[in-house]
Amino acid sequence: MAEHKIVDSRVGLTFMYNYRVGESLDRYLDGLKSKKILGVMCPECERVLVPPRSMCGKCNTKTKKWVTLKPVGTLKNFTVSHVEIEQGEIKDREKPIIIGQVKLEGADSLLTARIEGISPKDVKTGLKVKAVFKDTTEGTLQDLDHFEPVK
Amino acid sequence: MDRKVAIVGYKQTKYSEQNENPRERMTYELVKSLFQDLKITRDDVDTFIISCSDFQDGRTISECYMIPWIGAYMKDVSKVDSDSANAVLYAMMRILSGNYNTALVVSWAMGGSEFRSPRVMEYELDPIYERPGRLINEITAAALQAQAYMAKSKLTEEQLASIAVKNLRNGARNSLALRKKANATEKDVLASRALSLPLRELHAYTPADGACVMLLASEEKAKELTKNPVWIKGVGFCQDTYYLGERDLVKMDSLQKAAKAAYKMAGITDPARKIGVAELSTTYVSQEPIFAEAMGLIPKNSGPAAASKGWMEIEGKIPVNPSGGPQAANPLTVGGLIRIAEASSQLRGEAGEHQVKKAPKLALAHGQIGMAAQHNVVFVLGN
Amino acid sequence: MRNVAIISVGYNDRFVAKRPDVNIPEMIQPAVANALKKTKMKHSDIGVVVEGNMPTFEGINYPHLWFSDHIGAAGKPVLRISTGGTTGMSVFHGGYYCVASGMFDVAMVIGWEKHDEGDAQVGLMGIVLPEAFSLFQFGPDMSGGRGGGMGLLGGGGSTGGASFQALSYLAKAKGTPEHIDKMAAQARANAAKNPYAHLQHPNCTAADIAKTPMVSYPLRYGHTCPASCGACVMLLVAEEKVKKFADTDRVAWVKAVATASSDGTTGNLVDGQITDPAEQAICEKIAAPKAYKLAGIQNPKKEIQMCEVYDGFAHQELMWPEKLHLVDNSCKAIDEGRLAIDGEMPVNPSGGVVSTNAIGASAMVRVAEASLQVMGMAEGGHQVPRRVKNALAHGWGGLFQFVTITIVGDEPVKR
Amino acid sequence: MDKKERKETRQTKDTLDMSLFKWRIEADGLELLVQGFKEKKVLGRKCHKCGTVYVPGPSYCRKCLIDIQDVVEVSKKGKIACYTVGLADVRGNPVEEISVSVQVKFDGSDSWMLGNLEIDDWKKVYVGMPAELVLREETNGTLADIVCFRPV
Repeated sequence: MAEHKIVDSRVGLTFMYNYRVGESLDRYLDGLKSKKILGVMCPECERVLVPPRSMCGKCNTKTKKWVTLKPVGTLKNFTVSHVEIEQGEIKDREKPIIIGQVKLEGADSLLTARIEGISPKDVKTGLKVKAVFKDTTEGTLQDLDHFEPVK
Repeated sequence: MDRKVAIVGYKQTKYSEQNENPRERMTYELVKSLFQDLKITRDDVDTFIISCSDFQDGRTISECYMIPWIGAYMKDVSKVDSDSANAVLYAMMRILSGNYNTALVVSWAMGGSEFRSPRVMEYELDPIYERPGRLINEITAAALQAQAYMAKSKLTEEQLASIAVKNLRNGARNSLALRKKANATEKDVLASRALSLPLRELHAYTPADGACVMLLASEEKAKELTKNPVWIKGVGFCQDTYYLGERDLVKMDSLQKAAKAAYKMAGITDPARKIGVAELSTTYVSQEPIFAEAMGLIPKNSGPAAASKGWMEIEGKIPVNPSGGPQAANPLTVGGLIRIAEASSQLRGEAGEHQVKKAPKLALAHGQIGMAAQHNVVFVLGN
Repeated sequence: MRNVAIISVGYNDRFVAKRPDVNIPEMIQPAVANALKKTKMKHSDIGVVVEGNMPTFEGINYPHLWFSDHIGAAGKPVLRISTGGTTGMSVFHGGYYCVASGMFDVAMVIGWEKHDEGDAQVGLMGIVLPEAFSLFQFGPDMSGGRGGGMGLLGGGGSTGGASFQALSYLAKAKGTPEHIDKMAAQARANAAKNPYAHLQHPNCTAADIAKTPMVSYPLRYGHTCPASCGACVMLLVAEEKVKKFADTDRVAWVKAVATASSDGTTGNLVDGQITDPAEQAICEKIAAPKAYKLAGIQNPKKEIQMCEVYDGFAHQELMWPEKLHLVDNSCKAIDEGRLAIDGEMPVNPSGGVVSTNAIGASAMVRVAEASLQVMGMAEGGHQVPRRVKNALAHGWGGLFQFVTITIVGDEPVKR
Repeated sequence: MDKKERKETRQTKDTLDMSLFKWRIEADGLELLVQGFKEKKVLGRKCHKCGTVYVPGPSYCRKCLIDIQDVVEVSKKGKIACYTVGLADVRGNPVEEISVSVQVKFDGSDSWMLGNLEIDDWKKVYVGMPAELVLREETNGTLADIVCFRPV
């Protein structure tokens, strides 16, 4: 086979993106700022969705009624995550974290959240958990810091 | 639909961490070698359907410079921006329409050498909630799915490891595979690096450089081109809601619907008995029993039995991923096409070392994208 | 082969530069609702959804995954197609084949772009980055003067490439840059009659365009397209289902679809460029003849009453009708007013891409506008006055190397 | 049409860092070209089947889809196939030094090559104008050997 000239090239250029969160998530973030978790109800199937969005795909209907959910729920599923992804590299975390799917009281969807206050060895589905907000909230997703077991 | 569509030929590269050639020549050599096998030229191809990804190639409109290299200069071309099983689907629909008699599906990705797949897959997340939330990624989504399945079916970690062992062993028999571990044990799997439990490194797919090409043809044309065409008997595809918290990760509505549609088209009512071999895009091995159940290949919650009784081994009653599957090599977007090629070679009895014993009459191939397989394509093939 | 009809077109809203009020799926959703509203169809009747955009422009890979709930795709088959500038029409062709193949009775096609979330200029550079930067390995003169190296790089950009094409075209057509001014003025004035168009300039004149700064001779700012936000949705149904679902007697029948690709015809820096960007044999010699054959059209100039061409740059609005065999010499034709809405071959009554460019939607909008003309439903004064029996839609993309064509008409092709 | 009042919603940011990609490209044509410059030649490849001459000349023919090896020298003279003139910067401000970019089709080649044209008045340029590639006095086999194109 003939030899071919192969060149490597790399470019130090970055594409920048600024995304609009849109009306539903904006309102959700307003809620987090005042330490409230808001959901929205589909008028047809009456599912309460959290995080909220403007359409229910099941019914292809605009969601309408906003509800403030109690910041307590049940852990339905979880994973103990030992790694995080940083610019595509899989890096070990200093300490594993528990990523859980929490069913809030009155909600029909599961909210993904970090679970703290319990060791990875002891965590089980069915655990009752409550939301813990940052002391100072700024209207970002990080305002809802984590969930922890209800004592 | 009064036409039938056949797979008349296909070629895969050897999968590697870095192919000896750049993507252009890698794919060019493959296309040429398929043409040579089938004794055709690029003029015999009515339409070219590409499957590649701008995010995997790191280029906007990443097929621009590839068009001449794949033989499509001055030809009819389109590109599917999804797993390559979708490209086969589109090529098939183009032939079914009667507008075309032959279609070449071409897919490539430099998953081993040019990009980092976990980063690329982060761009599949919505940029306003999951991405800034930094909790969900391809690994944690698959882990949540795995955990949900294990809780429901009582599949043990050892049984999960045994599925990984099976795939690594199968991979060792596949001459094109990248990761080969003929002597891997459950212990090795359980001792491998913890990603997001229950998932570990040896449960995961192996990013690779590679390409695959496949020629489809109408019934008449297929009979001209080959003695042993593989017929596309049925196909189905479906997409779930995006939101993980609203999906039943174990039941997998979208895969169930896709399989149902494929079986209906193929006229199959009892897939568990009829399907002789399955090649599934299981990016993590935990998906193997989940997918097999969703598609009705094994009974509900029978993952533990399947694992301990070896149902899905090459010699088992429903061999799954005799090629080793994505654990053996996964050049991302090429995945679905490889599964279809592998399933076809099983039907033709050309799979060599990893050929299943009982020559199957019907095979199933599957492609997927999205977190915890949100979007699924199912092919039923027969000879 | 099954005949396929377009029974409805939906836009989300007027195309605009910025939509800070909505996220991407929220922007697209009204287009889906608007398309459905004009039919007797329920959402559950849709068999398959085909979607596309330019993914690196918004930095979302496989965005259809995210939109599932907003575009009514959850629980449905979804196919995603993306081919650069031709994306919108490639998506439409995908929807067409979903129905023509017999696999589905109803297809919904979606093309969109939300340009305010990314940087299209940088995104476009992404086409040639690896090739352009590989030149550095061969030691070009980087002094920035008249050295050859930078000249090699300079030709790769989009406007640079378009300028080459424009001059090559003008030389062949014996036209002048003033012809491009005229064409751009007509487009912007037409856009003012289209309630959905982005850049609207009522009664725009060639002199207005000539006042805009020169970017790269012969192209001026006034010759180039804006970056728009918006979505286009169309509903395609099989012949047997037209009566059941269409809310109008006048549907647009898909008479032909065709496509062809060449090598990059500009910026092919590494492998040699052998194709003239203004030659476009892929259109003139391959795709257009194929489309006319499929549609049973012998004399396109007579049998086709209007066209919508993809004119990212205004000179292309002159060039493409020639390559499509619809006009002999567009420079002459524009001088004589023959390309106007009430002319003998109206070109882009909608205002075209040069007035509105949400890239992933743009080539689909061409089919949508051609269909609306056939259906007699073009709003706001851009309906062609004489009856449109057949209309042609066109798209181009890549490094001036892809072309897509769709012909729609008021009667199905007899097969 | 009236501009609608639109409520601003919050923003999130992300980037696509291109430096994470490690591309490899086969550049046989460029290699041949710069090697030719050492001897002050313009070298390309010719397809032995269809006769197409590529400059830069890759090792395959896109028309015939075959490997090609035949190296040919093409004339440095050719015709301007098209050109563009940089008169303004990206913001529309006039530039100090006007540059003329040309694509030249070398005599005996099928390829167009990009470069800058050295000319006193850009208005004199026309499509079809004969032009010639000017190399440095002392060439060393890099793209920097190219000085410019000049009208013949």
